[in-house]
Amino acid sequence: MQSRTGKKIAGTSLVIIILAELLPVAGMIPPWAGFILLVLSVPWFLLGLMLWWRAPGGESDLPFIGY
Amino acid sequence: MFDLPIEGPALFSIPFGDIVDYASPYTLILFLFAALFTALAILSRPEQHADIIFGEDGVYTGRIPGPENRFQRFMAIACGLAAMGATVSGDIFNFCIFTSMVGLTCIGIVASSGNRHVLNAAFEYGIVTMIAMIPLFGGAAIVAATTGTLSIWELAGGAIAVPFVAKAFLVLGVMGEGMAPFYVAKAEITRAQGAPYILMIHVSSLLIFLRIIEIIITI
Amino acid sequence: MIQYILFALATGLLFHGIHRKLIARIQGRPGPPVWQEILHTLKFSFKQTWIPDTASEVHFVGVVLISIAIWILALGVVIYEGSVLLLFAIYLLHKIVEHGMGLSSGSPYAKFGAIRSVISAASELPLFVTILLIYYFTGSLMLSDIIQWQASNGPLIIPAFPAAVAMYLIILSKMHFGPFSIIEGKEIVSGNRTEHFGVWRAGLEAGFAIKTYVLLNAFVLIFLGSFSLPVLVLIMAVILMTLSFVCAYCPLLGPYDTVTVQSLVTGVLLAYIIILEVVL
Amino acid sequence: MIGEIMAGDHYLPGIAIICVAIVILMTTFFREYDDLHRLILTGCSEVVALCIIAFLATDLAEALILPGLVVSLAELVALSEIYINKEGLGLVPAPDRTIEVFSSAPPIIAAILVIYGIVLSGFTGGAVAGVGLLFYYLCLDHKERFALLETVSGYAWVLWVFAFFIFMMLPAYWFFAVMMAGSAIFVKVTIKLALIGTMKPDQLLEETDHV
Repeated sequence: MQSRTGKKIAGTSLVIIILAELLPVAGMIPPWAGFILLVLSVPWFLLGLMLWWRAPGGESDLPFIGY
Repeated sequence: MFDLPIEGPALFSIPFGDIVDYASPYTLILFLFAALFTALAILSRPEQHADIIFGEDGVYTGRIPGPENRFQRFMAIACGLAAMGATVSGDIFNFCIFTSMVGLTCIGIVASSGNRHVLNAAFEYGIVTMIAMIPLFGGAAIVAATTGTLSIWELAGGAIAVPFVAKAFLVLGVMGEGMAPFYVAKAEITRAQGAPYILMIHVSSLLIFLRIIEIIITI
Repeated sequence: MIQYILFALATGLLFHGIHRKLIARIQGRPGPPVWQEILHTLKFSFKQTWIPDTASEVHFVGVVLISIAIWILALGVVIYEGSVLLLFAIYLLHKIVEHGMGLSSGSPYAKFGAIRSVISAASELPLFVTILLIYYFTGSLMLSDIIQWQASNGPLIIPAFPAAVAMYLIILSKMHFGPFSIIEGKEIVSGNRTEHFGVWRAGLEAGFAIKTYVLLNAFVLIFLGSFSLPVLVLIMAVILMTLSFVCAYCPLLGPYDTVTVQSLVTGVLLAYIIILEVVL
Repeated sequence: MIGEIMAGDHYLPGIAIICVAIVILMTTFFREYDDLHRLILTGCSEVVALCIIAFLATDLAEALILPGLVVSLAELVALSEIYINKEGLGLVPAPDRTIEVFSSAPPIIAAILVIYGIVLSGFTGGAVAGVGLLFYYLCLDHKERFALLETVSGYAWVLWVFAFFIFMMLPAYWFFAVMMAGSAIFVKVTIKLALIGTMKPDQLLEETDHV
């Protein structure tokens, strides 16, 4: 997975999070709908952010089989 | 008729005669979960099972052959559909039918597995499921016999008294379909390959259990 | 609203740190600093990350997202004082996350963890009886109604003490290093988390932190009533400390012993409900 | 405990008898260890479950038994399939249909049954006509076109469901819907019953080869 993908995911979901914060304040959607938006976007934001700043490199490998 | 302080108000309802299919926030979330995991079963490829052969140095990974994979996926999707039906059905008997369909498709998901332990466990689980149909359908039948209706909407709020026996039978039936303490065989059948499909077994039985709790508190 | 989520995340991680520190002190070790789990999560998110060759990719990543999402949803239920039934449904769905986490990677150890997670499904039984008992006393399952009931009738923990014990047991069975955490026993490496490393692990830690916060918060709301935020966090920390004591002193039970203990508790609670129904 | 009984007067005695049956069934399950026998016993447990529903003794009971029966039969078949797989059974018993009456009986009996079934129509008629076809197929070593029969049966089923939608959405056209449902269920039951007699051992062998 590319670091750039993480950046895109984090950016998009950040926009949704800001919308979810602002729209209920502006009275355009009810507060619970804003929260549902958060439920949907925050996990993507967290993972996207981490994938963006994680250390590069590393190839996929077999799982851990034993010592 | 459905504003009980249990799971929130009904969001919408579709009447079919006295049977009303409804969605509360609770059942809606259960439904969405069933849909989500069905989508996962459709989208994801099965994992390769890594194994060590005792006494050797190598690690072996196995893929599920194509036809078996397709069959498992089909059964997992069917299981997801049955679970979706069980979560939004407004009729106790329909719920029971969907529940037993869940039991059936759960056996189907692992039926093509060549593993002997898995097949043995699936057989045991199937027998428990079949016996559990007695309390399950029995509970629904007693509800119909004593109240004259099977509609959860009509029975909601304790307006019509549903006998305790019927509720106990329903819970017992659902527990037999794959909930503690009858699930010991089920733990064993999760050893079969094909993670997204095997997961459906667990998802569906949890969802029907959550739904039966809602039903017996509501009626 | 994002501030609630971030607060729950940070507090939950801090709670995990306190939990580890307390267990270490009770067992006579110095233990890590209390903010260790926060550092841990940050550290994991900077690490090299990939998906194992054998894993089922969508599923492998999906469970991480789902685990964070369901606990944020649960936090929403607590904030908006929604239905307890919904809260407990999310608790059960967490079991599916544990299960999927173990199965998706293809590693035998993770798979053992997943199978144990199916076995420990007995923790659902005390939950069921807890709901029944709460409903018996308050006549409602909405958190707002339960809080109101307590405002007029005193804390629910007094009449429904067995239910409180059962819910305590439920929280205990989800704590790390507890007697019921058979899914992460060290004899199967890290159980179902064996293959989720780096970013995935950080995501899971975040989800679990919110989980701990929500469960403790729900316990206080259901059985003690509503408090201002600092008092609430203080009470939650006290409950957490009692949990740490139990975790420090109790050894890890065998898989089938956990089932036995949890089933027994359910049986006792059922008997209590029947006595309530018949005698009172 | 059971308050107002909507079903007949004999409901409680019936339930009591069922309880005795359940106790006997459970005892057998505790005593029986042979897998094949337990499989057969589960079939009995289905009958018990359906009996409880049948005690409703209303139209509703009939409507409930049918899906219950379908699901339980499907489950029984699935379990048998698992049993065959886990015991590694591949052999199909040799055909033995040398019953004298099959070769000597006049085929006109089949025609009479089918015609009588058409006169009866509906579910019962379908059953009668199905027996007629079954008899015909058993008597003659016939080459059937399975795919065609199954297709017709499937479309008949769809028509039947469609007729029910007419009942719900457009009640004014009830007569049309009744005729449609009646003929569709007739065709469907006829074909279903006829198919029972046509599963030839050689075809069974072919199928098991794929497994």
